Amino acid sequence: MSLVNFTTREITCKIVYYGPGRSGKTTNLQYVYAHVPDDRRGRMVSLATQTDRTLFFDFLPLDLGTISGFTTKFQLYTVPGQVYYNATRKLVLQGADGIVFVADSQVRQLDENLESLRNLQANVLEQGVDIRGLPMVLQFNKQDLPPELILAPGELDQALNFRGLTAFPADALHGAGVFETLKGVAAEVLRRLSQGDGAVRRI
Amino acid sequence: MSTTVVEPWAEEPLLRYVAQSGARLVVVMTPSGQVLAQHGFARAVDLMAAAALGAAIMAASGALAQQLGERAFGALFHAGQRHGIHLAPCATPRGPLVVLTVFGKETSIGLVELFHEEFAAALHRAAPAEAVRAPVLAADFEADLNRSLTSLFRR
Amino acid sequence: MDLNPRFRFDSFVVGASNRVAAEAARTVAEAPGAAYNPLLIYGRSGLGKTHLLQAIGFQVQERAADLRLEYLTFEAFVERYHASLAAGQLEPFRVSMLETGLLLLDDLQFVLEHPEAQAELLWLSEALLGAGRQMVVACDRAPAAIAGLDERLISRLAGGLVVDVTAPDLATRVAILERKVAERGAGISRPVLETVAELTATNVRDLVGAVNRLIAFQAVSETPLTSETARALLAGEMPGPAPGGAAGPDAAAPPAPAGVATAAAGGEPDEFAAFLSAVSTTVAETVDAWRGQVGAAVLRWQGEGYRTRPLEQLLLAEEIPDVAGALAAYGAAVEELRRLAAEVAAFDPAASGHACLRDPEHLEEARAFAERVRAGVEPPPAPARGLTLADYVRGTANDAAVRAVEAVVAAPGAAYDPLFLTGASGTGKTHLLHAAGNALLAAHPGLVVACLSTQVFVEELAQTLAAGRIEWWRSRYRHADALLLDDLQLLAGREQAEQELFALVDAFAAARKQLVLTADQPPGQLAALSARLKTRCEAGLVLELTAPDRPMRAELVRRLLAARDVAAVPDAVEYLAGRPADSARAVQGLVNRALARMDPATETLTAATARLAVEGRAPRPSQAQAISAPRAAGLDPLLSSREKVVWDWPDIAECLVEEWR
Amino acid sequence: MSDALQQSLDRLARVRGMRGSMWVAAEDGLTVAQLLMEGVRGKAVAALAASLARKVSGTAGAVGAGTVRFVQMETASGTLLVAPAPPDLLIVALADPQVNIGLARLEMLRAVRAVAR
Repeated sequence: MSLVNFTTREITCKIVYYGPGRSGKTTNLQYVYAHVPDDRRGRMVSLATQTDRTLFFDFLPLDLGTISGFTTKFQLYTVPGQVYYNATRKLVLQGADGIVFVADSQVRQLDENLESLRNLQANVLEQGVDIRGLPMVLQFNKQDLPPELILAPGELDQALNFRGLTAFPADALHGAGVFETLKGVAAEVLRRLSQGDGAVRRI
Repeated sequence: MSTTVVEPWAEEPLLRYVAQSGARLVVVMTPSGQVLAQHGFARAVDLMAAAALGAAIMAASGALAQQLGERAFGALFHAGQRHGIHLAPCATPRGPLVVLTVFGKETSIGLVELFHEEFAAALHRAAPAEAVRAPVLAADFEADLNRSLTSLFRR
Repeated sequence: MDLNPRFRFDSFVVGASNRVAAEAARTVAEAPGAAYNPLLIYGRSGLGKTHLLQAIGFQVQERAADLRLEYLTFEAFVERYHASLAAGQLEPFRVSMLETGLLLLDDLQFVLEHPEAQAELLWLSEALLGAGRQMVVACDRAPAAIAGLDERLISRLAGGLVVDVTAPDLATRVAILERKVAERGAGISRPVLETVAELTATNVRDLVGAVNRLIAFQAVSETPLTSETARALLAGEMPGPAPGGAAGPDAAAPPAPAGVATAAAGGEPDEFAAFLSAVSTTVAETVDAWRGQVGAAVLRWQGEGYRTRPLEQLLLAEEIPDVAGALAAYGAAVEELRRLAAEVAAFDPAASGHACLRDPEHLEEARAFAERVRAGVEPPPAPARGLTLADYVRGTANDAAVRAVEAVVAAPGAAYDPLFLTGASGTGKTHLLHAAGNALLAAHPGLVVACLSTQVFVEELAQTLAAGRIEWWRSRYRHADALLLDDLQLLAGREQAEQELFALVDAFAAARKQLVLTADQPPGQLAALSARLKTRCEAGLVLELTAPDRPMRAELVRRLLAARDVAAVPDAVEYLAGRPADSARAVQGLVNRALARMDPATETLTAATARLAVEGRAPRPSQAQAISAPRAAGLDPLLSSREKVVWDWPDIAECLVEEWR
Repeated sequence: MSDALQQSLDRLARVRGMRGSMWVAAEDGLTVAQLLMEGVRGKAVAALAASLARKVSGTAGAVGAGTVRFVQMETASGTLLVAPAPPDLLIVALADPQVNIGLARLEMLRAVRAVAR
């Protein structure tokens, strides 16, 4: 996906919310959808099962208007978390400009988090993309649960944050940390853009 | 080529459908990709991918239909070099199902379409209407998906 | 520095507080240099001084595009001054500054921090004002109020018109707000603007800041802004954003947004507003990052004394230009300029500072200039090809010298530098010198070897002095890799030539380039040389070529006869070798006389005919032989040697010129 | 093209006893154009006719009899007539047992020639 198109003066970012099943990826999008003025968001498409498990992806287009002369659009995707749906998960990753890894802070979900991180690495590699070059942030979700059930951000950081990414504790259900995470990944994506190839990818 | 089913009532209609339509692969699944019956798959992994992708395609085209204000699409047909794919929903008392059919040059989409209608009608008749399946609890949703897989390949 | 396209006269809101300054600026823009020169505008920061300065720049640029305009803050001026000092390019920096048609100098008050740059500014302003170039200066206080400012600079800068700008009154402030809101295409009612005008501090920059916040807020909240919301907004506390990253467990309930204007529909807009502004700043930084890049490049290249107009144009582009491409192209152009400058410097050091070598925009000009300089220099005179080491007769008389020459040829500049050969005329010094030159050329192809007699050296010098191209002449010889100079004794009385030669010898010694000199006496006894040149000559190796001994003379005779393919009886050779001859040339004379009496093709030379020819009455040489054969031995050998005779007498006048100087 | 097909079906329908006529894509067995009376399951006829045609031409090829020009299948309750129109069309007719076969065959072959140009 092209990031900045200088001829049509457009910036489009594809942000994919990745993570183990039921870690709150779709919840993130639903909170964003609920808190963005109507004129700034498109319809949210949710390809889910009857039991609201994401089957293929949820999709939320955001239009941030004109910034410094550039029409800026964000496209937020979530992937199905279940291992079962790995085939469709891979498809959603194609052309992602930035990744939000939504980790489930619950202690009993630590293995699923690790498994999902490995799965992300494998799927990204399969597309010939070097994960180190991919802008990414971590979100330690469900921090609102009682402390004995969850790991503190510090512990999660130790367990999951191998690449020293920025991490945001959050409670997506009630919205805490949702926009901060989005702000964080947007900054990473745009910063990578200016460092990356200086001349900014041209179409 | 083995034909296995999770629930026995589906076996007889599936066998007739495979014979009539000359299909190479058939998957009968729920819209969430849970497989109820299959024909032609040797490995669970291939079946899982096919089921997930088939369900995803149905979901995607369903969403597209919504955008266009259509109720739902009938059958989807992809013509390939060596294979054709036929993907169509079919309503049963047990809830909506999705049938994925892969066929080669030895048959034609016309025949597959024709016999799919008969197969859908047969499934509708054969499906027991007894208690609609217990709603799958969030926690064991994945377990439920995998259970059907193991039963398909255990025999 | 670049001009901000938004700062123009038509976007400058004129009010009672700045009417005079605006008028003065407009007149200066219409006729730079004619009315108030220099124009000095002072007043507290944020009141539109920079706006006026750049507006003048813009209008002048539109009217007279070719007039070279320079907008600089004093700090930028100092930075450029220091950079050029560091890069040793002060001269080009001054030259480029002098070409400025209109100098717009902002923030003069920073002169306090850089007193050393005052002198430079004084020099520049005197030069520019002297040349009638327009200067406009902005400062945050009256010049007299700047402590420690040099008196002459104050009088110079205050010499034109001094005007001040004061804080805009209420009416002007509202007008400014309306203009800004209109510019941004946002709809904010007049009463709201009035409240803002009352509230905000008095300078324009704060007003614009307030407007931006209003517009940003208006963009996200559904209900149009009212005076109250504006008052609250500007009273300093923004509506509390959703708690940031550190949302601990206590963030259970969604944060009720503090402050005002919770939009009715769609939950709290503040979170999105905060997100939107954060992303906006990141995008702005990223997208505009290129402007910083180009700005840095401009400063760097100007510091190194190069013109940066093509890069400055980039900054004005509305469209985001292809930055990397432009910078790369500019860099390549500078690289070529550097190469050309280095090349030119080799030929003519002074020319390498030429302006056209400083302007990447006109590469053709620079290339043509370099070509012209390169063409101006022919290589110095080369050794005579005919005289080679091979046919040089070696013997005890010159063995040491020849071995020294071979050492020199093997390692020019390393062994004996300079090598000084002395010996009576005709002992083969010249032949050996040219032979050494040719051997050097053979051993080191591409080497530039200058080999000439002092006679030619002196004449050339006279000509170049007359033509005033002494610099070019000097670099021509300095460019040579080895200098072989014959008959140094001819320098006698040529004081100018002696000085030039010393400078050349000095340069060659410094550059460890090979020098081979010859004279008929050792350096010590040469009256022509100054003491310092004598020491230089003695610094290397001084060798004497003595008269050829008997075996050498025999060998010489055999060589000469063979050269003329004359068969000769051995005792004829012995006889000729036995004759007294103090130099190779004398032996040559004997042989020629011997051959004169016989027809070389048919007869063989016998001792008898040789004796008859040498001792008997010299037969009258036939017309043909006279021309080729040297005249009877009695004449001064100098005249009879082919190398020594000057075939074209220089115009007497030129020599006189030198004497009369 | 389509109205040419439709006209050929109209002419064929005028033959007495004809219950339905259609153009079928030989490869897919899908209907291209049709003129059917009530109660005729067009989709089934098209698919089966195409399948039949493919099998018959397979057999003809196997016995080296060259390309098939016309297939006639008489059954107790009716007659199925199929005429391939290379490269990828078939014209199919469904009629009562006592239909005038000759006339129907003539019309179908004329239709095939019209389409072939």
